[in-house]
Amino acid sequence: MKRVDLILSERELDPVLQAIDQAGCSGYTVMRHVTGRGPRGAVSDNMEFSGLGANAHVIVFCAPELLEPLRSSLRPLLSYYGGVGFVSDAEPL
Amino acid sequence: MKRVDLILSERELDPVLQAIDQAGCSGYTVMRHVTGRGPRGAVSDNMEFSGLGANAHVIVFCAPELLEPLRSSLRPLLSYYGGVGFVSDAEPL
Amino acid sequence: MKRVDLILSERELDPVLQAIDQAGCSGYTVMRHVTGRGPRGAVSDNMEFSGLGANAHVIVFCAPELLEPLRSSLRPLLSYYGGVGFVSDAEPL
Amino acid sequence: MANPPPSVKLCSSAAVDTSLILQNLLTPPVLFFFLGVLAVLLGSDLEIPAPLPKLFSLYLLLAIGFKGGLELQHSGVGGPVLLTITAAVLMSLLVPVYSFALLRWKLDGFNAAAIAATYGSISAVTFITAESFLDTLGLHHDGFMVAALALMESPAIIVGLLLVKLAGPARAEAGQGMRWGAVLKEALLNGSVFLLVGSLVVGVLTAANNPQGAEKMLPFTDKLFYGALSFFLLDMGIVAAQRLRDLRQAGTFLIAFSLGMPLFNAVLGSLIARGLGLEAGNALLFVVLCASASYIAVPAAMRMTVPEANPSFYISTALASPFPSTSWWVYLSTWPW
Amino acid sequence: MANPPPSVKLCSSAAVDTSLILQNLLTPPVLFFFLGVLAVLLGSDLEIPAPLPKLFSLYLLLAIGFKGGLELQHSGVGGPVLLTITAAVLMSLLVPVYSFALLRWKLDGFNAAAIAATYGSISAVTFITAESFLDTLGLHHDGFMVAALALMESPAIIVGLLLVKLAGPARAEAGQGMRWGAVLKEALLNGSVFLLVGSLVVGVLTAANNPQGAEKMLPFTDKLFYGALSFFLLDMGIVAAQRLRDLRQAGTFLIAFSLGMPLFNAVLGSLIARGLGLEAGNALLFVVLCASASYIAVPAAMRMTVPEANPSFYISTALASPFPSTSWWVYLSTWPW
Amino acid sequence: MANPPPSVKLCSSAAVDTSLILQNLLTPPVLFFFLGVLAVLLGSDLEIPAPLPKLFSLYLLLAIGFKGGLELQHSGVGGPVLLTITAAVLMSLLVPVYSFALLRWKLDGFNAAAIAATYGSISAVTFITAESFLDTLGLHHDGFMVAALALMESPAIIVGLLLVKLAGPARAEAGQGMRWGAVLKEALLNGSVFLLVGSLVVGVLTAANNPQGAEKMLPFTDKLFYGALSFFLLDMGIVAAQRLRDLRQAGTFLIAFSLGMPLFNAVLGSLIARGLGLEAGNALLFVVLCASASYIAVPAAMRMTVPEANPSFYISTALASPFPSTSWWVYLSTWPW
Ligand SMILES: Nc1ncnc2c1ncn2[C@@H]1O[C@H](COP(=O)(O)O)[C@@H](O)[C@H]1O
Ligand SMILES: Nc1ncnc2c1ncn2[C@@H]1O[C@H](COP(=O)(O)O)[C@@H](O)[C@H]1O
Ligand SMILES: Nc1ncnc2c1ncn2[C@@H]1O[C@H](COP(=O)(O)O)[C@@H](O)[C@H]1O
Ligand code: NA
Ligand code: NA
Ligand code: NA
Repeated sequence: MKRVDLILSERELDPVLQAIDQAGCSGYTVMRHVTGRGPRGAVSDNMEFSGLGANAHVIVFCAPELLEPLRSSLRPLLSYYGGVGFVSDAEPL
Repeated sequence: MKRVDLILSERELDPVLQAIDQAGCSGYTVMRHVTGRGPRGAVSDNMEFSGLGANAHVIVFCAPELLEPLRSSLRPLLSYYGGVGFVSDAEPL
Repeated sequence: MKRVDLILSERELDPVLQAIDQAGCSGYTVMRHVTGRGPRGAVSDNMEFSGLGANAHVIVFCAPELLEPLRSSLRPLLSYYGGVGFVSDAEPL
Repeated sequence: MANPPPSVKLCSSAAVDTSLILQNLLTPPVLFFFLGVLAVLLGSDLEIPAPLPKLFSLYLLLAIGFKGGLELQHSGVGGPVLLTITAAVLMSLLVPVYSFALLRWKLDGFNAAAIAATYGSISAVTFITAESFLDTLGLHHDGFMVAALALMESPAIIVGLLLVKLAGPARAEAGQGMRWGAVLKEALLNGSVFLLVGSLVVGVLTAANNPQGAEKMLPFTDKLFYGALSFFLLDMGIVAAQRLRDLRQAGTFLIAFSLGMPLFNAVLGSLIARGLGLEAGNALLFVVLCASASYIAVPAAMRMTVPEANPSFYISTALASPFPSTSWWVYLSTWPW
Repeated sequence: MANPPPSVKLCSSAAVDTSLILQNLLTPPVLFFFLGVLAVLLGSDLEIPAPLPKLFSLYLLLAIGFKGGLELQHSGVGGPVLLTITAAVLMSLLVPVYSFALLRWKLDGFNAAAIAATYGSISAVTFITAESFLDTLGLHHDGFMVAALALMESPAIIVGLLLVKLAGPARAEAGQGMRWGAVLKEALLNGSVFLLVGSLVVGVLTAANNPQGAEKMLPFTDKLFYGALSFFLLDMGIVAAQRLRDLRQAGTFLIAFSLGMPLFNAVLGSLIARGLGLEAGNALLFVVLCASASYIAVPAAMRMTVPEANPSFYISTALASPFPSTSWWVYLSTWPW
Repeated sequence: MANPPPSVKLCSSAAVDTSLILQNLLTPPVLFFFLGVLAVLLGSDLEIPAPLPKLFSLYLLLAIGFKGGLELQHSGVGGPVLLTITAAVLMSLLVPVYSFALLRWKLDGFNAAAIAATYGSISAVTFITAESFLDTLGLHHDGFMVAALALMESPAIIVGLLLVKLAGPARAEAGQGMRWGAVLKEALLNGSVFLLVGSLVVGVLTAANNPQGAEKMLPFTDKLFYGALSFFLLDMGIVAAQRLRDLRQAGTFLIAFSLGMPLFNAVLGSLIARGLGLEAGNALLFVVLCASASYIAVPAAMRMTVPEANPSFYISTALASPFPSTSWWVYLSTWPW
């Protein structure tokens, strides 16, 4: 199995979760109100009241063969709106 | 060292943390107010006010030999109440 | 690429993030309001109102050669104030 | 406590003026609820992030309990009080039984029991909205109705669990051991139940010993109440609309059940209220207690003790329950009591 | 609604007493704002953690909308009302156009359009602070100004997006398809805009049908307002000071813009207000609408629809906008209107 | 400001009626505190999730500071005011010194210093509860006592750190460099201290320049206060009960210390109050300042500057401090002052 970690703006969460569903993954986990810094600058939650949102951290455990469809739908989103995605190995407990 | 990621309902957090303690792990980390989707449907935090809770994400760094006791106490909980558990490799910084 | 997970008290977040910046990492992600248990006892968020804070979980994706500088600046902080750091492998999506 | 005459606007005669009723329904709490529904239907990103709704639900439970306690202390626990409370508790035991029988027709034992339990219990929010509606109408109602409210959650949870044990399918092994302790804990010590009952007791003690303290609580528990309720109902509207989809997916049987059962319970409740000789305001609240279903304490208890049941079934049917019961209630409120 | 005479303290004569103005500025909301700024400058760890500020921003939008709705229902939509609202909407269309033209001198199309849109829109918080300032001065102002406020967000967002489309650089492929639906959704259904407009409608409906319900909302929406505003401004002070660094990094051109443009818009706004024959209180609010820039609804919309722009530019310039506009406003408030 | 006669109920004579005292203690804030304790002891899942308690603690600090500032401006800084404040600050310097000496008997220097510092400082929540208790009794007290409260946190922190430096063990290398800057920052700019002092200043400025603005703050800072305090104490009850276990694990020495030291400080404080000639209400507040220990600002400062100490020690002893000091305080409040 593979573990995919995605970190991106909360504002783009909906299309990303849709892409995960469409790739055929059996599930995902979302942590919101995440902050950070990346190539496009720092993201804080101090403007959260404005609806601007902070980042979200999405974890997906999926079969290796689903990586390719995930990659092809997520990469354009991440490169247009910002955010990072990483893959590592994981085995069911 | 091994890294164990558990994602399950906040309502079952207490027995899970007890099981981790009893397996002899030196610690754990808990993130609450986590949402997601899995085989049993979507979990949101929009009913949090009701005490229903959302999911929790638990991380345990432990020695490989503790995996077996962890597995045997956690698997029944996860399969009865729902939730997922994954293991990967990690080295101390 | 490497993935570094740091878990430490929110109160020491600032120097840790500075160390990450100074090591030359391209970014980091922070989850606050995290609880847990470690060798120094349990950390809950029930005294958050006092400014005491809970834990923070920091994730850094970085090139392997940055591990050494990270390690040398973070280890003293973690051993003095408490907290854990682990490294695993990760590939960009 | 003086019993003000029911508003002429409302109960004047058989010539019920429906537009008048509609006007009475256009109160801020109801309007904000529908504003929340509209936000979801139109696709707005309006959101009241967790844990802010929890702040309001804790506040409402504390305030309703405290105010009920103050009034209970003043009214005492005379004959009609005990009788009414007993009838309410009996309904919370009875409703799940026949609901279960009906639900088993199409659902497995776990889901049937969980849904049945929510209908035995009550919706504190609907009760509160009805109370503030009565206030607008000038219809008197008593503090002991809050005691009835507080005492209906636990029995419904226990009956729900008994139904699983007695009439449900055999269960998997996992949690068998810790079951009964957990059940009673969920039934009696569930955070929402505990806060409601505890605030009631605090209210009684304060009214008895410290009238000045009671007075100083009022700006918080009383003056603010209506506005805070409106704010919370904005969130409830959002949640209810988001869960509507769940109800649709649950199929026509559950939709019919969630429309028909509250109506049936409302009619039964209004007959009992008449039998008990309750005055208009209390009778209407009794109808709400019988007809509404719990989406606060009971779902949390069921999630823990009947994990085999699908939460989206019992939550979405409970969220739908106010609508049919309200229509009956509004119809009733035009009676010459 | 009676029109109280403007406070003598303020508008007495040409002999403006600056110390008097300063004294009038030492109100709790303003002082708490600067307390927040000071906390950051001194390095205090004072923090109002998310989502608590959201609670206050939701509350303020709901309360300002509801109160505006009540007053709008009473004042009706007579000639000057429509005229003023139309002028405000026109300004929200016009301001972004000339702001964009100016900004393009130094910035790319994406950033220029995003900043331009925030200046077309308004800062609800500045508006609210101005209103409560007017109350302290005893200067009358009308509920329909809130309607103008509510109607200025959406057009500014749409113009901003049109500027990107028409005058901006060619865009990358990624999100091209879903663009226009998303734009209109952000412009009209953005959570903040929706709550403000919705509460306004709830206020109008309540005032028309349920005056008693309106009364019962007041302790929440009215009595609490000033204190809640002070609390929220404490957070705004913290945020503004934290973002000050962003503004400094943005360079002298943007700093000059964020000081000069609000001032220009304020002067233009005061001329229009005079042309429309608005009375003192309304005129001053009109100046705020023209001069301030949005840091609630519009940045959220821009983040979504113009991801190419740098949020720290449009947020920090918008946060700076109250200062120059306020100085003009304070100057104006000493006029013999 | 008139000085109302102490309630007859309370101070009538030597024939102290204990049931009367008990009745006076059955106030909503105290009852909700024990409701929270009970929730934990019975195993209820009642919870007030973070950051909601922070909302209430920020509110209480802001409100107590603001109200104190208003009163301070009215009362002025006359002789007795400065004398009382000076005595309070001296106590906050002295208490840690002899506490440290005593604690070193069984504890290492880090833990001894951290606990000593919390006892030099004060518990704002206990102070506030005492104030609202005095209001119920009709005992007058002055706004300058809040100034004393505000000025006791920083010195206690600094003495605590000095004790570590001078009398503690040699420290590890890690943070040595940044120490003194961090210490002063924690002592003077700790969020809670800053908000309390800042709100006090805002209150003074508002009372001096803007009485109308002060008036408009009152529904938020004054009317709501008692209810918000009750709500917050519900959470404090939960937290205190959860930390009780920590105290038990800390062993009999620390338990004895956390019961005996506040009592000793209370007795000392009441003697000083008598020496200063303080009237009943102020004297009782002075006792609270001396006897209570800080579980807001100081633990946060110690966590940062003395990480070698075990937080569960200084937090749990500080949480226990209100009980012995309260008993002395209640005893005192029956004196014929
Ligand atoms: N190297 C990194 N390690 C961990 N998180 C990162 C990294 N780079 C970016 N992020 C996260 O991704 C978010 C969006 O990044 P970006 O839009 O690329 O600046 C940041 O706010 C961080 O939370
Ligand atoms: N494949 C997956 N990847 C990541 N998280 C998952 C996955 N499957 C389930 N989860 C998480 O586990 C929770 C419980 O899953 P379940 O009860 O099995 O439906 C879900 O709400 C998700 O947060
Ligand atoms: N073995 C572990 N696995 C996961 N998290 C840990 C572990 N040990 C410590 N932690 C986290 O690190 C925090 C600080 O640990 P410490 O100060 O070493 O007691 C704890 O509160 C936990 O959140
Ligand atoms: Na019912
Ligand atoms: Na504008
Ligand atoms: Na003290």
